[in-house]
Amino acid sequence: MHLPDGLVPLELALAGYAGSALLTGLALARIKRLPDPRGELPRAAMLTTVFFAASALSIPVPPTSVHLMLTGLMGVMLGWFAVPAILVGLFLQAVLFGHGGLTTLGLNGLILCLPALVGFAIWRGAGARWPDLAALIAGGGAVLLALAIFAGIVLLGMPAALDAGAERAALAVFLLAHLPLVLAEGVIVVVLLRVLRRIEPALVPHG
Amino acid sequence: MSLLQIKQLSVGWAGQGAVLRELDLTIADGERVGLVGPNGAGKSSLFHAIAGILPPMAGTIRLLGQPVRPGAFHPDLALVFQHAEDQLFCPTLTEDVAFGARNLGLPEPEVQARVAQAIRACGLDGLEERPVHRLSGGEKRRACIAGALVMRPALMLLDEPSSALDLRSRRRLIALLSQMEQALLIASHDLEMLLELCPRVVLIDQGRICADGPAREVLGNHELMAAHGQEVPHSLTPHDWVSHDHDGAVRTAP
Amino acid sequence: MSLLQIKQLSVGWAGQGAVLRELDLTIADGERVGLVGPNGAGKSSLFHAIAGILPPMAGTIRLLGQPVRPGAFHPDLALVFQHAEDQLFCPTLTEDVAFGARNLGLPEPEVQARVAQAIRACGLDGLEERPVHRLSGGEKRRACIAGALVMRPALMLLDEPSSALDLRSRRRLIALLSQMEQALLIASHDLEMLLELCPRVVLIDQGRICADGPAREVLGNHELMAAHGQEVPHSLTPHDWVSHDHDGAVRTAP
Amino acid sequence: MAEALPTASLSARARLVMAFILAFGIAALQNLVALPIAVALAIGALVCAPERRAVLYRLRPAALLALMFLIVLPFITSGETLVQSGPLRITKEGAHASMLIAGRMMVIVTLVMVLLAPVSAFRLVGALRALGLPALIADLAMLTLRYLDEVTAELQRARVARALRGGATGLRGLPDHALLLATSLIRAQIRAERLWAAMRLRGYGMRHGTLPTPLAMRDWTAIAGTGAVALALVALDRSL
Repeated sequence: MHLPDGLVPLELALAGYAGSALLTGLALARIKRLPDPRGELPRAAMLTTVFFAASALSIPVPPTSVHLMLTGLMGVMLGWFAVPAILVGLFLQAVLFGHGGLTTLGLNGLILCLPALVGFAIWRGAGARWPDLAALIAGGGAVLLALAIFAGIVLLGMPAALDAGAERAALAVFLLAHLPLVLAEGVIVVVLLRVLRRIEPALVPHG
Repeated sequence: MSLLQIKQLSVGWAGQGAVLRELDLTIADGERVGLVGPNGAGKSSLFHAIAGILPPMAGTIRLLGQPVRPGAFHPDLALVFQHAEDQLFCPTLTEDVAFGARNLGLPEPEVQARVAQAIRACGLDGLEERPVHRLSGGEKRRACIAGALVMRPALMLLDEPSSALDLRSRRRLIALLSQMEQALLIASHDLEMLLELCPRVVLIDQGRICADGPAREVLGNHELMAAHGQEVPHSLTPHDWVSHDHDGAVRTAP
Repeated sequence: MSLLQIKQLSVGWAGQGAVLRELDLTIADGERVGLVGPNGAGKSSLFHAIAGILPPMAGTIRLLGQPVRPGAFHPDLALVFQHAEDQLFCPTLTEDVAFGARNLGLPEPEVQARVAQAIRACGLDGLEERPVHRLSGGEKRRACIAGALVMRPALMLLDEPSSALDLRSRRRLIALLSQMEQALLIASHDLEMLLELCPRVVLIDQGRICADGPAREVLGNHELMAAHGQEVPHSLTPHDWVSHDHDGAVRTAP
Repeated sequence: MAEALPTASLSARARLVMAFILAFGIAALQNLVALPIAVALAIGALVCAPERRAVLYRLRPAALLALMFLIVLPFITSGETLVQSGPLRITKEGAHASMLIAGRMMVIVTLVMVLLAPVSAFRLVGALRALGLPALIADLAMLTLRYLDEVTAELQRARVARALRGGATGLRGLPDHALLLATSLIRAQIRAERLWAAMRLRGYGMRHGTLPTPLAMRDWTAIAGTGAVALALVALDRSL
């Protein structure tokens, strides 16, 4: 679920870049405040590699198969590092595989980074008290939020003359098509965070 | 009826030509066979083909008389990977060992019994609740074997089981394997281990079987071994005392 | 002045008690020392302490007369880890080898000259632009050594350098190490290799030095080695021909 | 053949800047006047590119998407009827919008791929660093790229191991995928610790940012030329 090049008007693409730049600046500032930002880098990079590799492999969810997005989980495990990690992933996907686009890098960054940061906030706030619920929201909920932002941007960018009925139908189809992903991601993040909290709690702070 | 019967097997990875060429191999029930050869000789490809991971380009593979169907689940056959980490993915040792047994659809008491037995057989008692990534190298290796044993396979394929183990762990592994009743096909560069475990050794190079016979004869054949980039194991080299040059040549002291 | 001087060193990981206890060790310039002992004896901890990764609980470590400061960059000292993969973190061989030299702040022509020299010394010519993950196991190991050599360290610590190498790669590695002028401290279970490379061997167990002396004397001492879970290397065992029991005991044939 | 092309010797930095200029220039087109010229430009670039096979392969996802817009949009946009057949009605506005979107998409992706295909991902990240990308992000990208193939292979081997032990398929297999992912993350954490030790021992962070080598004359020329083309296209587009 990436916005391709050429779909949205230039102004919107530029606004996306501004938004992503702002988020990146904020994230870098927060990372610099960590006790040992440089020492955190290898960990963030290695986890990012796993997220990136895992989302490239498809997972069967009958009757279809999905590619995990893992944005909420990235927020939970990487914190503010999720923002640069996601942008790096998006850039590489755009130039290596033609998924997404260069002009829409900023918008795609917002679509994934905002849910990641929401996932981070939810886990930090509620992970210790209601871990499963927080994991479910950080998993499936983050996908829903990303879908919503994606749909919002597409509606903003589409030609004004779009038929209202068709628009609603397209939205419904879009949501339905992604329900398996929401389900898979919710289940996987809940199970995964349960396991990590049990055997390697250092990997999931705030849990 | 032989346990494993491979006939005229040719195998290759997509677009890279054949890795194994018209290979014949038969293994009897309970037999222990060592598989040696230089890196890239085709040992891993052979394992992948037998396990049904890599579909053959030609030829047949039969296990207990039934053809091995690529991609299907064959509980009669277990593959122990070279990197233990690649195959231990459950949170704790017990859960990991139980994984295969649960997938056989056995009743839970039977699963528990088999798990306890496999853990004991592999000398992992007391580590039941240990997260798998906290096990030592040797324990991980034995945990993989326990996870295979629990399915009661008729044939186990082991890929470099002794690599990266210290002497004590290696000893324990050899003792464990020597007690097993399953047929074993062991690919290894650890020729001393093969000499201890396997009465029969198969040498492959460039996708073909170059020798198949009693371990001492194959591994002790200087000419044959050298021709395929192998060294005869120390314990088969008659010598009283040796010293080594710095260039690595072995010289027998007077 | 000795190259490395360790006095009364005690080291431990947080909350797990001491792993090394009041250990003394001195290594002279250009000396090659083998370090043996069972897993968990403290070999890795000693390496980590010498390299300044693990701050000592007590005692001093001096390199070239200067104390080793934990966390600081000590270009005189290089550590080659057991996992080659995890220390080759740059895209290509050349870039990886150059990494340490660039961080020394050397002018670029000097960096280039050192890189070329290190790559040649390690027999990696022709692989300069190869992505590191495309190197073979033996090449990776030598690439790690090249990346260390480029900083011109006075002391190199090598952790299990021959593990997971096939015979040919192991031979090449031994030939390479035997030509180096640096002082080497080599932790390994590959006793035959230590016998070839190191005139002196240190045996540690349970965080203490149990023996320190000429390699043949330490490694050839059956009683001592057995007491610490080690086996005397085959080439130091006088025998004509041996056969093996299935329980793994070595029995000399009549 | 590749040597004969004027673009063959361009630096990765120049290629990146050119890719961004062209991408944004084309994205700014709003009419169907300048677009055909851009399409011709893209086709020409693709035909001349030595890596056209690889580029064509990477164009597939974008082509699929563009096709979808071409087929769907004309029918669901209200406006002046162009063609009508039963309940299906193609509008002028819809046809215009679909061609514009699909055209821009394909032109941008083609040009970007042609420009960047000869450069490895590592060099692209290096170029971004030279263009001012913060060191932390550049290092993160380098390390991620370095271990990506390996981690993917590990994950795939783990999946095979799961299948060989009869792992459930379909929905019931989902929790297993969580376990595989958890194991992978733990391995990543352990690897990161070793990696950090190795990086520090070889002086990571000791180097004070070396200045990137200045761009060559041909790089500047190419960038300026690209800028001029993009400006001309936009000007033509707006002139109507």
